[in-house]
Amino acid sequence: MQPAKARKGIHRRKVLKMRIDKRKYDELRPLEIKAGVIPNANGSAMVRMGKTIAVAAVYGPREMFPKFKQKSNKAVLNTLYTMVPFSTTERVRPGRSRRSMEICKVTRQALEPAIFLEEFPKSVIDVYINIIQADAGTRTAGINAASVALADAGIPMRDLVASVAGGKIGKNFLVDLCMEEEEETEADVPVAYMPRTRQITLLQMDGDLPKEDVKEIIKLAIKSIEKIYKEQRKALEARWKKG
Amino acid sequence: MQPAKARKGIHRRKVLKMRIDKRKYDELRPLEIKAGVIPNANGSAMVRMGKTIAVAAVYGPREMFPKFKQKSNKAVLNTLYTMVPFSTTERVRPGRSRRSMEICKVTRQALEPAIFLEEFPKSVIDVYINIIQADAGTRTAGINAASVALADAGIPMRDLVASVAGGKIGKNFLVDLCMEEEEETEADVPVAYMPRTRQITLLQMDGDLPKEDVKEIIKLAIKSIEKIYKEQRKALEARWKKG
Amino acid sequence: MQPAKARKGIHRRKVLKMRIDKRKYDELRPLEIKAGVIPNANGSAMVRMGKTIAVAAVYGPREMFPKFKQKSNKAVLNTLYTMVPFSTTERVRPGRSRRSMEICKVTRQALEPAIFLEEFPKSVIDVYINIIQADAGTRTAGINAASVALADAGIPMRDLVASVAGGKIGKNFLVDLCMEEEEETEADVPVAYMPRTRQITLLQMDGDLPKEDVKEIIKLAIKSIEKIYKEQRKALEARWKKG
Amino acid sequence: MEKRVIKMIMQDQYVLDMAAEGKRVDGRKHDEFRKIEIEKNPLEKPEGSARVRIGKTDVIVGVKMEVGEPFPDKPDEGTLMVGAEFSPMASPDFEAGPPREDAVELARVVDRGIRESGAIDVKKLCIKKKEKVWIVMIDIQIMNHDGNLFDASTLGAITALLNTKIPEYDEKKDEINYEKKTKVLPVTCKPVSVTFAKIGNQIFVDPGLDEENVEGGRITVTTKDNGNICAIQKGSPVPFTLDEIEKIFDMAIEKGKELRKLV
Amino acid sequence: MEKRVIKMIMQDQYVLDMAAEGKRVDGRKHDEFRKIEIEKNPLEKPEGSARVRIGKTDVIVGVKMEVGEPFPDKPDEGTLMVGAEFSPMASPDFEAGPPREDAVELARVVDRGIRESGAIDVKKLCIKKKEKVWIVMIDIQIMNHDGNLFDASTLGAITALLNTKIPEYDEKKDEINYEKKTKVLPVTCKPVSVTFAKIGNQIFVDPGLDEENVEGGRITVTTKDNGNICAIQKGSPVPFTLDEIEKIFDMAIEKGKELRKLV
Amino acid sequence: MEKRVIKMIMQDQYVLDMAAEGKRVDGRKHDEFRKIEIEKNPLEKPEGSARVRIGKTDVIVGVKMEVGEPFPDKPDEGTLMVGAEFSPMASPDFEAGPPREDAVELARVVDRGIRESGAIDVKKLCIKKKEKVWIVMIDIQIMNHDGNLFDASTLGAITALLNTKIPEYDEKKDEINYEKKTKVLPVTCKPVSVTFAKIGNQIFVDPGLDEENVEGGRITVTTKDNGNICAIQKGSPVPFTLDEIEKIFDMAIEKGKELRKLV
Repeated sequence: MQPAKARKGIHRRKVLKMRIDKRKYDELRPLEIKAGVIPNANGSAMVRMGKTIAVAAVYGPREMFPKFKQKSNKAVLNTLYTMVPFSTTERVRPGRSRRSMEICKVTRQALEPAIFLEEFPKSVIDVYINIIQADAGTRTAGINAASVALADAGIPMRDLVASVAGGKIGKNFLVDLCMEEEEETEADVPVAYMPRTRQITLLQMDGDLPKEDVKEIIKLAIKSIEKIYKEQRKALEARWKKG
Repeated sequence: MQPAKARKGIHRRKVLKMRIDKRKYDELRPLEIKAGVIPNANGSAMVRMGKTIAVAAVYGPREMFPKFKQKSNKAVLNTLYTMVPFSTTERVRPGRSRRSMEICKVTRQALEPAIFLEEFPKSVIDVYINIIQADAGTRTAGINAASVALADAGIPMRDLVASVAGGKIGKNFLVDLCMEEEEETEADVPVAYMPRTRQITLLQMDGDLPKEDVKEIIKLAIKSIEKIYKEQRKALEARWKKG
Repeated sequence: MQPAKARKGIHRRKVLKMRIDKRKYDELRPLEIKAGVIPNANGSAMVRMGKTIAVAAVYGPREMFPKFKQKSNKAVLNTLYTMVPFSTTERVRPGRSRRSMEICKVTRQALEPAIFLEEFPKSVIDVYINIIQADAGTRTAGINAASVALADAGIPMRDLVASVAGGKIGKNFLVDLCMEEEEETEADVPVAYMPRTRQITLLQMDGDLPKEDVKEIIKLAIKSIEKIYKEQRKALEARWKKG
Repeated sequence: MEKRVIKMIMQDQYVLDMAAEGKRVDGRKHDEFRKIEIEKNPLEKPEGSARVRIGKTDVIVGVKMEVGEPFPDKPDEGTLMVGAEFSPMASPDFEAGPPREDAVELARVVDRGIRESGAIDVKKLCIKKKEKVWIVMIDIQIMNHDGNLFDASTLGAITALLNTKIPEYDEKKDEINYEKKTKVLPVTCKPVSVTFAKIGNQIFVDPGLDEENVEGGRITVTTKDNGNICAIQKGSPVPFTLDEIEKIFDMAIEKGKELRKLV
Repeated sequence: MEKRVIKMIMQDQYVLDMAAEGKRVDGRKHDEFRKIEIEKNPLEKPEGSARVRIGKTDVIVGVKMEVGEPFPDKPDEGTLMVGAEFSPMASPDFEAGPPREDAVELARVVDRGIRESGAIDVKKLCIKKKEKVWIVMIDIQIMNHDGNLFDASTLGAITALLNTKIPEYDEKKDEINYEKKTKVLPVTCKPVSVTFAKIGNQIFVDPGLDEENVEGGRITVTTKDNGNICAIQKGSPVPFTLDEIEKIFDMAIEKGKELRKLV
Repeated sequence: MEKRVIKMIMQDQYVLDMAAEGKRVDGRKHDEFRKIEIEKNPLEKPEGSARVRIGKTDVIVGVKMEVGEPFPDKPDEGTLMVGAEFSPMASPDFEAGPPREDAVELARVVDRGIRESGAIDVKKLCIKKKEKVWIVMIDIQIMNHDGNLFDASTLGAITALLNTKIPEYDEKKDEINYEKKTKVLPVTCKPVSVTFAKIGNQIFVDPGLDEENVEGGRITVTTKDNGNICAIQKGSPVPFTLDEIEKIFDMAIEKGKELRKLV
């Protein structure tokens, strides 16, 4: 979900015979997930979705400072989403932007329901997400990486959260949009989901579509999320085998 | 009192037959005062002087944090003066300016002598002033609103503080300048005053005038302040009747 | 040591018959040191090296706040290096720059080994350095001033730290470069040194020279440092006589 | 301070207990908004303005028009900017300082509703291709926060836009004459947001502050005149099921029609 | 730290007790300044500079000249900018960081004195109408704070301005030659401020830090050569009566004359 | 937290005890680097990139090329900018927020090594004199901090530069085509830094984090292919003797040769 102003090509190329990168409409970009990539962190993961690369590291649970920010009945989940300066075609200036502030918030809210925060009162769990390369879908890649990093850190979770965006170009519904598609889509709908409990933890939408289409997109996204979820589990199993 | 650079027209139109908006020289702009406009606040008020609209809200007295800022023998008075972005012809960028920092300071000092701060050691009284629309005299309108908001919050006071600016255009001394007049005046002299104790709590001046003229302006301002003071009291009475 | 980009004239004038300001190659610029120039400070000093003027003030040892920054076994040394706005040809904008942040760090590290910090646990010693006029060698002048200011504050020290930069223009090795020389030199090597213990506490270098030349420059700098050291001691004696 | 916290915890429990019985603390129905009052152009300085009250929530929106350069990739389109200030005046929970996450989210969601719906005909805001276009600056000022800032702000924004007049611009002198506001801003439709709280199993429209304070779900859906959805923002850690989302879409479209009549 | 606070409280009481008897702690008369020393152009880099000491208060003012664009509403006038830095070097009470309220107030009051008096003939600082004018940048650096920074700074500013030379400017190359400073800055008059403390019922000129620390009244009045007042700033929470103000005006004009001779 | 501190203090003592016997905790020799792995151009978005691992220290460097104005005093030269981010991801000791002293120092030392060695032929980066030049922006992203960030970053920077391709630039349209990267960046030599720790009387190359945590000396020396020194940075409060410095120069040149082969 790029800032809407970047979606310059809306309606430009309605009749798309097949996807730019030859994928099927319900096919994910090449997906790679690896747990345990940052030795210093308590848990970490790298997720590559096409050209988009997200790395997540988890520190904690650790005592929260300053103390007045502690919550007496549960841990605070803190998320920091950052695009590294060379992640995009035009260099990103370091520092928080309005866009990254919003993504921090929705990312935190997408992950929170999966974590037994109540087991760690007065603590903080820090989740740092760095987008090393950005080619659409950075927030969903970040959530996928963060979810694996949390599990890698041994933090008790209800389920893994997996995430992907869906859209519609012409008459076709499609998932896991690449950058060119994100510029064309009539709507961009990032979804995060916990497959075991069948709950939606992230839902945003930019665009202009009838409700039926939006529902269709959400359902398609959820199907793809099941695939991502399997890869997340595989990555964790590979990590646990290695020890 | 606009930043002086805005007073471009000094000396441009010395011989003014009557005031731009047809007022008499010692006449205030249409004045409206209303107490109790922000339900969440402990006290609040709106003051309209011509096109200038100031809203003030008071929170407190409440315990001051961080603790090292507490004063052991009295409450700290905190004032925050802000012009909302659409208050002026050219949009105001959010954030503190040097001008607003100075106004925060003189506003605080104009109000402090009226309040029995010593009754609330270790506390803070927050006074927030938003200028919703700016057409000259924003600091005086802000002080008028803040004074009523403090009383509305039930904070014990020695007296209400009322405030207006005076000036001189050509041979005429005048009060409560509107924006066009502020650009023409040979001096801009905001005054705040406690009528009961006959004390001046704010006095600033920009301009170029002999001392006799400055004294004349101050005296004229004090006369108009008596009128504002009456309206402040009326607004509070109306509020107390309503309960 | 100006930011390298300022050394525009490298290689421009290799064959220099004598120094621009007629000094000998191993001669310092006119040097003036005065202790006790800021009445409010616990210790202070002014150092003038040619047109470069540095003033240093020391406050402390005093209890460190906030407490979590305290060190239980020694004092924290805090240095703040600031160029005043009118110190250079083009006005310096107030606020920290990357250059000044680095200088704060190397200055602190140049001074620290001289101070018995372990005598003042949980305390902070603040060293403020203002460059009143900048004409090359501001960090070395700052260290010279700070060292005297620390002694003037009565802080127990192993030795005074004295500092000067060396360089090479054409075939000549030279010390205490002025601004024109700093633009010409093939290397800029600021050195700080404790003569009694014969220890180097600051060493930086920008340039492009064989190691033999760099060593030669360091040795030359150390010789000049002995002279500065004497002047530092004289300044302190003069101060102590005055009481 | 502590008293306030205890009061809030007790109030939270009360809200939850009521919700468990399918009831709201102020007796409203699930799909019932609080009283809505809209003032059109209460101010003279901005090019357009609106004051919206939903219950005790009170928001002023001002629109300022400036002239600037277009984005390089859209050389013939005017631009839009939305800002939101959570003045500490409006709530004991707001702090002074730069906008926090919540204010940024509010501004961005209002922005997306207006931008994605194509409510402003930005092509008509081009003065000179590649060089000069109108910039529409929408600022949201929260006066009193009693819940559901999203709907109050979106309502305020679209009302202010509908009442905005463009000042005259002298291209040669590069001067805007703010005294003469003549042309109406080209607004093509009325995007309106509807916000829901999920408390326990209940979905309530237009949550009050007491309902927002309960750690429940929040979701905002912005719709257009033709019923299309143009923005969604799930804004809380509580998850939703797909069934709930579908039900919410239906309600958002229905309630949106009602709100649109008020503008 | 605590010792310093206790010492200050005791000192405050002493200042108050003395004032109750109409006396000052350092034996000065009501209208007596501390010793004033003014150094003209002590520095080489700035276009003009001054060092002013009033007792132990020590201030350096530097003037830098740059070329920039005029304000659109004054296309043929040079511009003025005043900054003040309260270096933590100058007082144990100053902190590192961006300028606080007090530094901003000081800069703005010095600015107003110079600006409102018309001391700089800004029309003569126009290089090319609408495009290039001289910018006069006055920076105040506090070296040691022992009270009455306002008068020291205003004295420093006007002295530095009177000793400022404008560098040569090559319009074609758009380059300033800071090596060649030829023309004198056009200064038309000498605005001078006089600051008063009100302690108990007493009005004292040139308050020292011990007098400023007492929570008394402070007021600064800036006057011109012809006796006109060009700036006033009441800068403390203690109120004044109209009578006191009138008396202060008289003293400000009288003492201003004396200070002006030193410049 | 406390446990971590106690562990660190005990570890420090162990490092010191070993050093007293002339040994390193991980059994390395005085002049032995940890295992170095270099990946060339692991990324597609930057014009050049490198990933360098020295033991568990892990750094990614990206080079972006932009077009901008030259500095007025060097109208025909491209410019260089180095930034370093200590992401809190990389170490429990890094904090979120603007770069602190350590990150600034790292960026500046890498910058000086490249700048002073003349590694980039900046004259060849001039597009139009006085108006347009290429800006080479090197960003260092720390992924995992286990000591000796300086050498990893300098190695990463020079590797990324050697693998950078300049995109096509259309001067008329003032547009960079990042899809077409054709010309190789003109790199003339390979500056390489070698960092030393001084622990007790021992000088160790390539300090690990456990060695850096001991309050010992640190010095970085950057050399060129021809053995010349182009940058030195003593970066710790522990002093060095002249003898030690001379020995360090010799080792820096020798080890630099080895590192240069890896690039």
